[in-house]
Amino acid sequence: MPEIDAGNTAWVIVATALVFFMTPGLALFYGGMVRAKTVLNMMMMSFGAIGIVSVLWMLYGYSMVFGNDVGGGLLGNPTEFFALNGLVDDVSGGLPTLIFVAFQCTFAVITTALISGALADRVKFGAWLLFCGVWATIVYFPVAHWVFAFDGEDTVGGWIANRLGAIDFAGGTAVHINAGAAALAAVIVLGPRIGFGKTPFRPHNLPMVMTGAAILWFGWFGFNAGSALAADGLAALAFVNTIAATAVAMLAWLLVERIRDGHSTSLGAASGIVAGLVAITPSCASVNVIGAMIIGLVAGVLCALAVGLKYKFKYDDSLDVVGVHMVGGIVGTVLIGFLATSEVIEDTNGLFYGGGWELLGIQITAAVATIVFSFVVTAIIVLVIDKTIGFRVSEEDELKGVDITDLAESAYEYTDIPVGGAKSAIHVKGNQSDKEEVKA
Amino acid sequence: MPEIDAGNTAWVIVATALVFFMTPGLALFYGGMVRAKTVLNMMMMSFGAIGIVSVLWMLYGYSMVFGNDVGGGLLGNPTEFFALNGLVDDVSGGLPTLIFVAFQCTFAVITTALISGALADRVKFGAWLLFCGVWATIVYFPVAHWVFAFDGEDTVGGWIANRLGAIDFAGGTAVHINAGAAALAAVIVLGPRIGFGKTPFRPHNLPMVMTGAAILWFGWFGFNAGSALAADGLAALAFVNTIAATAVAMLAWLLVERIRDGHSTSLGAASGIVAGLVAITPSCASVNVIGAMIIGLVAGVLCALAVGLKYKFKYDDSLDVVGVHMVGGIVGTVLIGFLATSEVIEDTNGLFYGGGWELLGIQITAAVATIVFSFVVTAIIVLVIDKTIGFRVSEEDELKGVDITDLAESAYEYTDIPVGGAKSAIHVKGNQSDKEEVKA
Amino acid sequence: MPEIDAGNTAWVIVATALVFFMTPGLALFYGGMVRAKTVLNMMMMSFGAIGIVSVLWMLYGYSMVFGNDVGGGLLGNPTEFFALNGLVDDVSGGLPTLIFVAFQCTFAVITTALISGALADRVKFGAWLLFCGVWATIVYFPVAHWVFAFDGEDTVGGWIANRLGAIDFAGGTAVHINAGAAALAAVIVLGPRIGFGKTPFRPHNLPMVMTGAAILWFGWFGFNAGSALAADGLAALAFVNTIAATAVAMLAWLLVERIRDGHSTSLGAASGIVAGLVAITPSCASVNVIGAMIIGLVAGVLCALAVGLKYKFKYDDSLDVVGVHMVGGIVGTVLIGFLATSEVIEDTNGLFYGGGWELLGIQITAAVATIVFSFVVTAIIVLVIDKTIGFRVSEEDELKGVDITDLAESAYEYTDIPVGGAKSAIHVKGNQSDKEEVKA
Amino acid sequence: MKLITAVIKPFKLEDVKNALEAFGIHGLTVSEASGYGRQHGHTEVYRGAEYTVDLVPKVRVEILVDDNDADSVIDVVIKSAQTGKIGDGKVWATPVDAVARVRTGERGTDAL
Amino acid sequence: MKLITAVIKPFKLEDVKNALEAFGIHGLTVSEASGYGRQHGHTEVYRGAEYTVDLVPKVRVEILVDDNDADSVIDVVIKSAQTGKIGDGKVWATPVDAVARVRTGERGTDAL
Amino acid sequence: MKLITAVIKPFKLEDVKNALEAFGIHGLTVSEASGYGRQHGHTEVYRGAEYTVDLVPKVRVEILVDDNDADSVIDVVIKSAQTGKIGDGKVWATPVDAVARVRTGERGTDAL
Ligand SMILES: Nc1ncnc2c1ncn2[C@@H]1O[C@H](COP(=O)(O)OP(=O)(O)O)[C@@H](O)[C@H]1O
Ligand SMILES: Nc1ncnc2c1ncn2[C@@H]1O[C@H](COP(=O)(O)OP(=O)(O)O)[C@@H](O)[C@H]1O
Ligand SMILES: Nc1ncnc2c1ncn2[C@@H]1O[C@H](COP(=O)(O)OP(=O)(O)O)[C@@H](O)[C@H]1O
Repeated sequence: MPEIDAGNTAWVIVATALVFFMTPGLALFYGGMVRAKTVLNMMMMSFGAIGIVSVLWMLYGYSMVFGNDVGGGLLGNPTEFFALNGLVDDVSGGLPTLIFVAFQCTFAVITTALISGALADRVKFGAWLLFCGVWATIVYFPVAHWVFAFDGEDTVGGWIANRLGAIDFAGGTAVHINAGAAALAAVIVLGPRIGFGKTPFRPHNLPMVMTGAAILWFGWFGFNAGSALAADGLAALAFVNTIAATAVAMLAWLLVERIRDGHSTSLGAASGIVAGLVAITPSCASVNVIGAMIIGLVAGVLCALAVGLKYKFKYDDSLDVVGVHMVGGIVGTVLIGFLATSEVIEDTNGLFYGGGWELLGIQITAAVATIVFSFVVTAIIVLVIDKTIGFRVSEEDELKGVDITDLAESAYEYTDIPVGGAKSAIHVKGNQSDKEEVKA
Repeated sequence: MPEIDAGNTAWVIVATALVFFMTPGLALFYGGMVRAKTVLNMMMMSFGAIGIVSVLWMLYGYSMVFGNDVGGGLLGNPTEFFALNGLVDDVSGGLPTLIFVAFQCTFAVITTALISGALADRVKFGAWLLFCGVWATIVYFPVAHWVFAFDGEDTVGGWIANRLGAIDFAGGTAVHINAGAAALAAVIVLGPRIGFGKTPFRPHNLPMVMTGAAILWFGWFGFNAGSALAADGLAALAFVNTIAATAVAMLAWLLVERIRDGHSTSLGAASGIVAGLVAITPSCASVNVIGAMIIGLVAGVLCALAVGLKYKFKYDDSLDVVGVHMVGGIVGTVLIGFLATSEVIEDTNGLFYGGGWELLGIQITAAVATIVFSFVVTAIIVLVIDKTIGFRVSEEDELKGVDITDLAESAYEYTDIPVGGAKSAIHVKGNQSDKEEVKA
Repeated sequence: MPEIDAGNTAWVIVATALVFFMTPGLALFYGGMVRAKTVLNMMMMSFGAIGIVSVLWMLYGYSMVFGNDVGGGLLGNPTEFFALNGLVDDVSGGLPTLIFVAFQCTFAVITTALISGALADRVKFGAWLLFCGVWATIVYFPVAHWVFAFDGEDTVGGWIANRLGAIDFAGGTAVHINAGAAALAAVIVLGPRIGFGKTPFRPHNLPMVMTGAAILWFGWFGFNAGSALAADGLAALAFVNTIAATAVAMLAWLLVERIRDGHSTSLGAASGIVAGLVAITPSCASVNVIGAMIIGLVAGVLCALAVGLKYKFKYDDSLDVVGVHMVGGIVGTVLIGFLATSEVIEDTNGLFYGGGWELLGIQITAAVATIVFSFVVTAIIVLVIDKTIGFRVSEEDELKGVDITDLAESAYEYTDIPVGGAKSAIHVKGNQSDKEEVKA
Repeated sequence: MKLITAVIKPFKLEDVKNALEAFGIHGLTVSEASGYGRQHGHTEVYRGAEYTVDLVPKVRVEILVDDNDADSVIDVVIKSAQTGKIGDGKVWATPVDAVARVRTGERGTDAL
Repeated sequence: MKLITAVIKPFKLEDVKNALEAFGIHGLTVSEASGYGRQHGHTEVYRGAEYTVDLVPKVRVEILVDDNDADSVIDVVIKSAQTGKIGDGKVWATPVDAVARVRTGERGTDAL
Repeated sequence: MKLITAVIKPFKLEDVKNALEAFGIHGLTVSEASGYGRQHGHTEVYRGAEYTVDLVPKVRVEILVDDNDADSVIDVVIKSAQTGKIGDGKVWATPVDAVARVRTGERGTDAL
């Protein structure tokens, strides 16, 4: 039996815990950005994704992604490792296979949770849970197979990783472009919040947003450096680049705001952090620190400008999933074609380091394929859910706030007056908040 | 001298930090659940436990738990490792003994802190600190010896671990059942809060509760997977099960609410998470992923129903320590008797895997012994403290809120008006908030 | 090529992530302590430090600290490792050099961020960013070289570490005394907040302060135990002492308050935690657990008393950077001269363990040198910034709250009323909040 | 002069503001409140137990108006705040003896 | 009609509500406030330094009542809010010219 | 008796309190509010898009005074709250029929 390397395993266990912690971090990041009357619903979308996607992952998701390919590099065999069958004592690459299962589980969870930012304030929690299960199954699991499943000695993996040969170290395509494209499809199908474009929908708690961004950054070290699957020089490189690119992206976003609006904001800092993290995700193991800073700079500037576009195009990507994750993911994926350097990744050079156009073409192909597949299939899923059980809450419930109407809770009750202002709740029996009102 | 294994040590160091972080996580989980006028007192109970129990642990607690048995498997020798005497260069099991000391310290701390949830809103901070010291000494240290101290080559450990031979991987009995039974004793002795059963005492900050639950989950990976004391396959198994059981428990709790009350809540999600974590604690290394999901399911459903019982029995287990930790701990401990499988744990099968009734009997014995000892001794401790220095605050202080009356602070001051509403404080000199009022 | 030790590397990677997480923890700790109208500015000072200092560190900071000495042990060669030149595959001490780069980066960041606590509520964000860059370059990088750069086989390091031979395991001088002295200089030059000494400037969110303190403690395990640069017995010792000293310091601070004011406070607990952490930083690897507890006790008591001094001396060290970090850093650095013991550190004994006065003298010299250099250079930096671009905001902006005037944001918007109370913002175009008012 | 005070449902504030604006009222003061009247005694479920909670979140709007606008403003509020379900709130008028604008010190109708 | 406004200690709200209910008042509006009067100038210790802080948290209760109930309601409030220590608060009555129920548009006593 | 209500800029509260104290007013009640008047329609930029936001944070101060102090108190407020820029706020007086001190039950001027 192959030996377990305790050092590498130690790091991957921790990395898994770190990536796991990102989804609650996302819940805070997103939760702080919505209004006080919808923060719970927002956070619950992330927690719900943890619940549903983890369970499906353990049952058949891991198998769909890392099972032997069933044809064309499109999908792994869902029954091969059903319920983690046969993996208890398995070891691969010096790691207990189960920790790899857990590591990859956290990726599936957060990718699905990311989409919720586009659907703030207006969807039913139950419909969201259904969406999570369906989307993970028919969008994420296939795409993750394409990108993350490498050919083995006698197994076949996904087409992007092996046939196309695109570089995506930690998931610029499978995670960020995928979630961003799905978010775009979902908002186009579901439509904007009431008042979109007229009211600013300001964040109700910016320290919460910043805390969320910080937890994301913290956890992202597990995401990027953990993707080395070893405590080695590659992990160290990914770590350094995850600091460098993100620091620059934050500063770049702040600078854009300063120039355009006359002042920098904390929301800009938090958004810049996420933009930088997204862009360095695919590229952290193929560029040097200067390359990382350039990626951070481009991501910070482009995403800062991109998040304004939704007002022009009139789609209510409420918390900027498209502007940050899709745009940032594309930036990172495509810039590899320019900035990859054989200094850090064997035999590979981007355009700026004397490589040819081929790598760039490959990277663009991977990005485009992900966008098209994710966009189309997500649009169909959302449409079907909406036409059957209904995805959005009623107009009146949206105005009252989906926390009270859908969860029968309200996030805050700060005053001594048991119910004061919009901060506190009327927890009514049953899920219709008007029940008691109609009996009048 | 035995060699240190750096890989295993790396993981146990981190696991220790993770478990340490759970107690502040608990402070948030509990703190968010009380009203704004008592959140600081609630959090301070956790922080106080960190202070008192850590110090006692270093002085004589470790020795009482892991010192050579003084008789009957009931207690370790308190002087053997007094003030960690002789442990500086000690190595055991490939780990520096000091990191094991620290790892186990964090268990003692959080177990004690767990009890505070039952005493929300109504006890003096000073009395609580005293309770922490006494309870850790005469309840936790003995029980931890029973369960965690394994026989060595020439040392004798605790009776539950060695004589009885119960399976408790990370502390279902010593930690959760123990804390839950203690909580039950304490609330029965001290009585309910003013208004119990009449006012709902709603959480003042649900995002805080969810954040706390997330930190608990994050830290619990250290608790469970760290209990392998190595970065190996067992740790990986514990990790996977800690995801699977918890995800299912959360979903199960949400479903119970949906069916019973017509809507799921974020408080339910947070509670379901903790219930699942508790139940998988003893069992995470003896069941497969399907077993873990079943444990999560049972824990989620039973705990969701159990937390309602306090209203029937009229004991004010304010934040559901009994309903979640005692019930969840029993679920996890007892289900091992059904679900343990030789697939993951050598030569051991529960009833469902063709094992006999013996294991089940052993597990039940361990649970019952812990409950009885903890309940009786805790009741005496609480009674004595109450009759001597007094455990509860005065009725008027309870109504005003124990933050302002006991800590002379208030948690929040959000407005520009230096003191506005119940959120802000009258920090009076001395600890009687009425001093200035009586001079009228 | 030297071999990488995966176990040690695993721990240092994680330790780096933990220390990184401390700066957002600091942002919460500080942010909760200011009023609601300045919390974002407070947090942004920490985030800004992450941005600026990380970038400079990668470019030339690492080289200034760990490059070969350019003369007198005062400074490393800034060009040697410019942009981490040549470090990609480098390995030293069994670690990939890049992870050491990242580990030390997080130290530079937090040291700079610490200073912001002294400047609460009254400085321009832009000026702060400039200060970060200049201060890191001409104060931190040199001092870190003095203390952290050890002589190599054919390289020369800093004078405090090698010529003087002071013991500073994790940065009592370079980090805490340095930041504390800088804070003192800055507040003396910039002057107090409007209302200082008349209004208490109470914390607006104490649970946030406590959360920050908890994250700091959590991260500090990486800071102290990570400074062993290995997963070994030294790391374990540092870990245990980081629990013991801090627990005692928290209890000591609470006791001082109880005796002096009649009640303990949560702010006291949080402050005591930080005081203990600071004091054990330099000393965690040279004292035993009893020594650690004594250091915690002294730090807890002295810092609790020290933070009151600012009212006597009339300098507005707003969030007690001097009273906690400078005083605590001195306590830890100097007590090594008394409490170091050959039980834990080879051939070294403090006065209480039969060592001579020499060690004490060395420790005091290191502390004094740091204070003098940091104080003088920082005073000049602050003065120059203030006289050129201006460091403080206008009086009216300070009264209105620097969040709204400088960032055009406000932290909280809890009510359903889009702008209610001081919690919410007038986000005006441009950075003058009065623009629209003057057009009247 | 009169002070019109309205206690309304929070999510109707936007409509009321717009209606007043349309009517020609260009100043008002808003604050948080809660209350009950006939909309008394919801059943709330918390952790499986039922409670009666009486206070419901409201928003208070205050508008200083000329005497002869008072009635119409009350009507405007009623129309724009109405959902027809209980809990829609109250609006009332109280006499005002004097009004001043802080910025200029102007008094009376000019101060509005 | 009269508007009775009471500024009371927060932890007395429950008692006041119950007393009003018992008296037959079935509607009121509550909001947060703070204030000072004789209960002025606590000494507060913060970080070892002493300060005088004047504002104390209060709750404001507003009750629209018929003219002839006004005095009794004031009495009910006084009795139920009293602790006998300073800072118990004030209660006052102001005249109301008109009241309307938003839901129905009813005016006057019917609107209560 | 009169009730003086002032809606002022939050950062002026301290000045107003001090001025009233100096004038001899030893009791008041404060609460949060927001509002607009001429200070209407800021342009706010959020994520690069522009919005008009109307409500601005204010603080409401209420002071019960003897009839003959009413005018002077209004003047005191105006002077101490004034910045001269728009949005300084309003101050108004309403008649009060009865006042009582909760602690003692005293009525009228004695209750102040
Ligand atoms: N007598 C009263 N005095 C003061 N406020 C009242 C009174 N009655 C009702 N209110 C306020 O009006 C709101 C709505 O009143 P309610 O009776 O529930 O609805 P409706 O007027 O539609 O019958 C209450 O929440 C409360 O704030
Ligand atoms: N002149 C006043 N105008 C408005 N409110 C007042 C006035 N005096 C007192 N109050 C309010 O009444 C509360 C209690 O008054 P205080 O004088 O402290 O107590 P007591 O009435 O028992 O002597 C104050 O906190 C304040 O909110
Ligand atoms: N008609 C009104 N009724 C009630 N409050 C008003 C009215 N007009 C103005 N206010 C209050 O006064 C504040 C300042 O008014 P504004 O017109 O902006 O300034 P100014 O009085 O200096 O011209 C507003 O924010 C609002 O709270």
